[in-house]
Amino acid sequence: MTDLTQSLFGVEFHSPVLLASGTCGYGPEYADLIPLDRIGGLVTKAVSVEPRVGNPPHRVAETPGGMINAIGLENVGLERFIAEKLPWLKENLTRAHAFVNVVGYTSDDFAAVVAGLDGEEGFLGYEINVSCPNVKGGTMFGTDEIALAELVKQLRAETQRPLVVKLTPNVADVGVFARICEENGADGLSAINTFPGMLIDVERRRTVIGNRTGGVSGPAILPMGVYSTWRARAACNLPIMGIGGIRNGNDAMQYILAGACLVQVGTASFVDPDAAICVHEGIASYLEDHGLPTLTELVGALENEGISGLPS
Amino acid sequence: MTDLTQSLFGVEFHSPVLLASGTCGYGPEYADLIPLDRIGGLVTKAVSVEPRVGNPPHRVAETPGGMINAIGLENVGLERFIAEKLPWLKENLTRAHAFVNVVGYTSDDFAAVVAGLDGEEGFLGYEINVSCPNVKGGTMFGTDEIALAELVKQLRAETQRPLVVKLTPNVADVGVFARICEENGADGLSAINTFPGMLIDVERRRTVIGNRTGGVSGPAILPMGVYSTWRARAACNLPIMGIGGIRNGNDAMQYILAGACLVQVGTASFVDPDAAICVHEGIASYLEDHGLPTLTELVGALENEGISGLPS
Amino acid sequence: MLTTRTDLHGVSGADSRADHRTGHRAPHRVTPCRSRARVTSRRRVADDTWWIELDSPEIAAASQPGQFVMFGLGLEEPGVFLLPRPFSVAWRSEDGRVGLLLRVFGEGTRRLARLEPGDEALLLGPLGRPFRVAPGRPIECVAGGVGLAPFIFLTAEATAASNSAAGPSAGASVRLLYGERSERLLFDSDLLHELTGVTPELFTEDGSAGRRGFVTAGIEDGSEALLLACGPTPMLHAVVRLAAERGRELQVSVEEHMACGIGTCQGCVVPGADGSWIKSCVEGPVFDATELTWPI
Amino acid sequence: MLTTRTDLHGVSGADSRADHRTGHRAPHRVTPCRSRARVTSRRRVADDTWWIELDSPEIAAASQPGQFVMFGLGLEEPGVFLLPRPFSVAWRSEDGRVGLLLRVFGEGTRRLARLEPGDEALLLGPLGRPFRVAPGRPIECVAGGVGLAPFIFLTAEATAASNSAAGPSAGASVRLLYGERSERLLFDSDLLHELTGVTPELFTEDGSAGRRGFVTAGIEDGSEALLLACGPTPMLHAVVRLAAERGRELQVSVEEHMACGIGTCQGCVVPGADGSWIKSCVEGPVFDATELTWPI
Ligand SMILES: Cc1cc2nc3c(=O)[nH]c(=O)nc-3n(C[C@H](O)[C@H](O)[C@H](O)COP(=O)(O)OP(=O)(O)OC[C@H]3O[C@@H](n4cnc5c(N)ncnc54)[C@H](O)[C@@H]3O)c2cc1C
Ligand SMILES: Cc1cc2nc3c(=O)[nH]c(=O)nc-3n(C[C@H](O)[C@H](O)[C@H](O)COP(=O)(O)OP(=O)(O)OC[C@H]3O[C@@H](n4cnc5c(N)ncnc54)[C@H](O)[C@@H]3O)c2cc1C
Ligand SMILES: Cc1cc2nc3c(=O)[nH]c(=O)nc-3n(C[C@H](O)[C@H](O)[C@H](O)COP(=O)(O)O)c2cc1C
Ligand SMILES: Cc1cc2nc3c(=O)[nH]c(=O)nc-3n(C[C@H](O)[C@H](O)[C@H](O)COP(=O)(O)O)c2cc1C
Ligand code: FES
Ligand code: FES
Repeated sequence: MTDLTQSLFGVEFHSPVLLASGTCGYGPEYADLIPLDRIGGLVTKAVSVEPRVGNPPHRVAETPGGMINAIGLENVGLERFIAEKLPWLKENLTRAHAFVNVVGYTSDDFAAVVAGLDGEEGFLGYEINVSCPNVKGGTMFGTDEIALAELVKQLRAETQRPLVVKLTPNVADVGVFARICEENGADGLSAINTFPGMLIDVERRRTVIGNRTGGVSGPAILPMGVYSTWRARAACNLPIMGIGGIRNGNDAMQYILAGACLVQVGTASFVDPDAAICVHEGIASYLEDHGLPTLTELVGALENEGISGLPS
Repeated sequence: MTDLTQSLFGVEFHSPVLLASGTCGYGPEYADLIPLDRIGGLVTKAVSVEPRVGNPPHRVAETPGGMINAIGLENVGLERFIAEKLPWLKENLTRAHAFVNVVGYTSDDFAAVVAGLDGEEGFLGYEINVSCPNVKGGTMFGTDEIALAELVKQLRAETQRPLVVKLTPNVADVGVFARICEENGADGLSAINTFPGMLIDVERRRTVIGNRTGGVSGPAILPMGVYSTWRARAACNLPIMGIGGIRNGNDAMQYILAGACLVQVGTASFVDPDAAICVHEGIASYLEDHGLPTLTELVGALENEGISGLPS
Repeated sequence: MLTTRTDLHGVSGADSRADHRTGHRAPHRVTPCRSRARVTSRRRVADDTWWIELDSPEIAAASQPGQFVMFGLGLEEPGVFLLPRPFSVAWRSEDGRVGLLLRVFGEGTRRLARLEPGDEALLLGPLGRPFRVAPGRPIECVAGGVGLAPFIFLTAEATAASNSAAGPSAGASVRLLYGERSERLLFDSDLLHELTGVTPELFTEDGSAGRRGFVTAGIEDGSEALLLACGPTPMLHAVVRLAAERGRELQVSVEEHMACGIGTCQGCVVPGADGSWIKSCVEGPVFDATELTWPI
Repeated sequence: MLTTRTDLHGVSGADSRADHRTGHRAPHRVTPCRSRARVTSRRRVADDTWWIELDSPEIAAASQPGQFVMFGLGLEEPGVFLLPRPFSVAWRSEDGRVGLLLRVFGEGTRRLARLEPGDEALLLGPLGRPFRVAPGRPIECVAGGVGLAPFIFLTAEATAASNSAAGPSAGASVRLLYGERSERLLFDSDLLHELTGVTPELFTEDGSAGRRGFVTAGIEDGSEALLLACGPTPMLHAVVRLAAERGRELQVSVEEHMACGIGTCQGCVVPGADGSWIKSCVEGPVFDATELTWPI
């Protein structure tokens, strides 16, 4: 039997597969559909200090090989998250771990969420979302080296819990931002969030998405996510959660070989709620088929790593 | 009858559709397959001062909803381009216009190509490729504001011909780079080049692409291209060639409504060599179906442009 | 593996949606079923319009009129990525088939319309809040286009109920008004009668069949029947206006883009009467007209 | 609309490819045809392996053994994006059908294998440089796996030619060695004989049919026949080594990922003997072994 267990962020992850932020709510809906404790965990929808109403419809639409969304980080806000959502996570997750996805307009906003949550139970750590393309200033921290460094430093001071920063691919070099996170005390990285995109209804001559622009996710961005993971891995030593377009074990193994130790499944769950379970099983089969007892040795294990790749 | 003619770059484009750089060679192969003079023109494969051998195979592979390539800007170099390729363009294109896609490692490299070509016949202008993710330093100029400004200024001094800069989407804000091009004398923009990506063969544990990383193109990037076009349009007044994932009239109209006056068809031509013709015809049908006599009034004509898009 | 809890959504109208402690709406909780369903038949019932039956006993058993399914191809189809699309449950059979009425609009419906008998699809459902009709209450259904779908189910169930009750008022309690742009889009009327036992009052905008004009013209003056409406947004607006003018109680089934269908993505919001955004997949798709904001 | 210029690529081996003025290779120019082709039949000929015939008179007429087509679905298929894939022309009929031998490897071939009779596909071809065989020259074909495809075409044409020539040496001039991993992958031998008139010498790695071992074991010692090889890379390497050792003339058909198939994308390069990259779609897929660099 293969064992997918890894020790990460001070705990055991018995599966490398998590549900991605914004695609699994705060947990209960998927618990009706899949046994959450069979996967590694989930990342909640973004939580901000104040409740947010979000963007007008349409908020989602399909794009070639993927989808676009502009939810606008609608969420119940810190207070109600603690009162109404955290208790469910605490009571219902046993082996699965929860990360809380955190957003804010200012670094103090982020810090307030972390400070407000830190004494609570029901979750493992934070995924700091500096990479949402669907709100004004949503990627500000994710594309500004100095602002990101300050933010990570400030949050590090607020908590001992795992602090994972979710990167945006929307920069010249993800590696630079990965390194900044490491240098300022982050414990891990998530790569990647969505790409800014626009879809136009040519009959109505309007953008399909109410917010006009949105974030593109799904299989379409798989190669960009694998690339970003590989860049981040080359630039720093933090554990990485690979995200973007993962539908099956093969997709997940690409991220793992590129350097991710965990993976997150987002859009694919909309196509099939069983997606995360299939990804988990696909990874397990890969190990079995190749006679590999553990996952750890595969993380970043590209055979042509280091080969120059230039013609003779 | 609808008329798709537009006056741009000092000439008439009787069709807004061009073949994208790197996907149509230097012209002759497609001339065997489609009547090139029915479309607006083509952009040649990149030309550098010296010949380049390019990257090792595999150089292309399919990705979800698109493809990845790392040709490595293989090309015959300036001298042989003038001797062997330009004459064909001069003799065979009547109504269609050619842009020469120009690359270089240094700004002097770029300038040498422009200077070397400027006295020749057979092409209309230049598309300056500061956005190739498949060679070391390929996007250097496209992601560095100061370097880009200097480059555009230097090239402007070399030529009176249309000078179009091809942007990379791989930056925090395409608009910033669009404005830099305008301020430094460019005549137009092309948006966008490919996204850096990676594909891994999990059986062999190697990257599929010999160069390891490549550029992702095709339908998968359509919403990102439309978005970049819209951003560039908002940031400056230059005419824009919209590129990325265009397969049909609907896709092209999205770019046009977002602000492009011309569009380029790349990957789709691989799937069907008739793609550019179909795109042309699709745009014509759109105008006819909507009783619109000319294309110009549709450029950037989004109805919800300027609407805040925020919930009540 | 998964149990469906039909008891949670009664047809009594009694399910309380406002959580008065927090002042916030509690979503309508159903436990949907993920069902790999084989297409058992497909027939063309009008221009670009198909009647598709799939074998899905769990969903057939648990569904109520007004609920919907997410209908897609799953992740296995080579070279295809398709988000599932929402479709009203339009019918069910005792032997576990679910009927869907599908009209081709764009890429997604074009692909789904190609499914042939024997092909497998992925269904998730039943989802959302159904129509809420107190037993015995007369109803008037206003269907525009494929908005007919939930009313096929509803009228079929009503006919079955009144047949088994066999009371004297049976048959009088359900009116079905059905409008289309033109005759060539009208659902095959023989099949419709076969499925529902009801003969609809037909309207076409161009007068090519039934009465000429909008379906709303058929809404009875002075009736006290509960109005139920499903169809394109302009039609819904017209019905809402008319119901408000005449003081009629109205439930509408709304359409918004959806990704998950189960309340997690927050993609499907519609404007609530209090100015908030409401998730139509879990709190709808059927709303009391007064729960939402409508343009005046 | 498009004319095919079969005269440009003779079987005479005389087409000069090196442009001596510049010292650079001039690509083999063929004018391919874009053909919306209907699948006329599909049959399973081995595990995961299909014989597909398509109606494409232009391509059938212009093709020569060793040439290939780009085989895809075009841009119309809803929800599907698929680059076309290269396939050897494996057969042609007088009435304009083209036969392809397709084995499922990944997503693309999985999708293409689903095409059913009546479905439309898009073919671009014929493409590339064919095998070059001087008239009357004896040949020995070495086929590994679906590398059999071009040799079905070649042997069928040779049989037809020798039948019409009806000379005494007819039939003796073509040997076909065909290897597979195992019997269940072997092309249906009745169909193969029906198509080609030739009975291949079979090899399987596991000995489940024919001789046990690699197909290269069948290459005749001391023969002067022209060697032609098509198959997986390790097999090609073995044949190249053997031909070099024995001083045999060898043409190989190579496989590299392709996007355009017509020489524009520069995606399909293989290493030339002079260290340069050569586009296999226009200068190949058939090369003299000496034109390329091989691992030692
Ligand atoms: C609760 C509910 C029940 C429905 N029941 C039926 C039914 O019984 N029969 C029927 O034919 N149609 C029904 N629809 C509408 C059907 O879902 C749409 O026609 C379909 O989603 C359009 O997809 P497309 O790809 O063909 O169209 P496109 O316009 O190409 O779709 C583009 C994007 O918009 C979304 N979209 C477009 N129109 C709609 C719409 N009206 N509703 C939701 N999303 C949309 C798609 O999901 C996709 O993401 C229902 C919709 C809802 C919300
Ligand atoms: C000139 C030529 C002739 C061929 N003739 C035949 C034939 O007659 N019968 C047959 O079954 N196969 C033939 N092949 C191989 C066939 O093209 C591949 O099996 C097919 O492209 C694999 O696609 P896939 O999506 O199933 O595989 P995947 O491995 O999923 O493909 C991933 C990517 O790699 C490319 N790729 C993978 N393997 C190959 C390959 N061997 N050659 C080219 N591209 C590849 C695909 O195009 C795609 O971009 C031929 C290849 C060439 C170059
Ligand atoms: C509907 C939707 C909502 C999302 N909301 C969030 C969010 O609140 N916070 C966040 O960090 N990422 C959010 N994301 C991004 C995903 O977590 C993930 O990074 C992205 O979708 C790429 O993964 P995928 O291709 O598997 O979906 C959202 C994505 C979708 C599709
Ligand atoms: C095989 C290949 C080669 C390319 N070569 C070049 C190039 O030399 N110069 C350039 O500016 N862009 C090059 N591109 C990018 C395209 O011109 C275009 O910007 C991109 O592919 C997006 O358009 P598409 O989705 O329609 O293909 C290349 C793209 C492909 C697929
Ligand atoms: S469709 Fe996802 S919340 Fe309603
Ligand atoms: S496949 Fe494009 S050049 Fe050969």
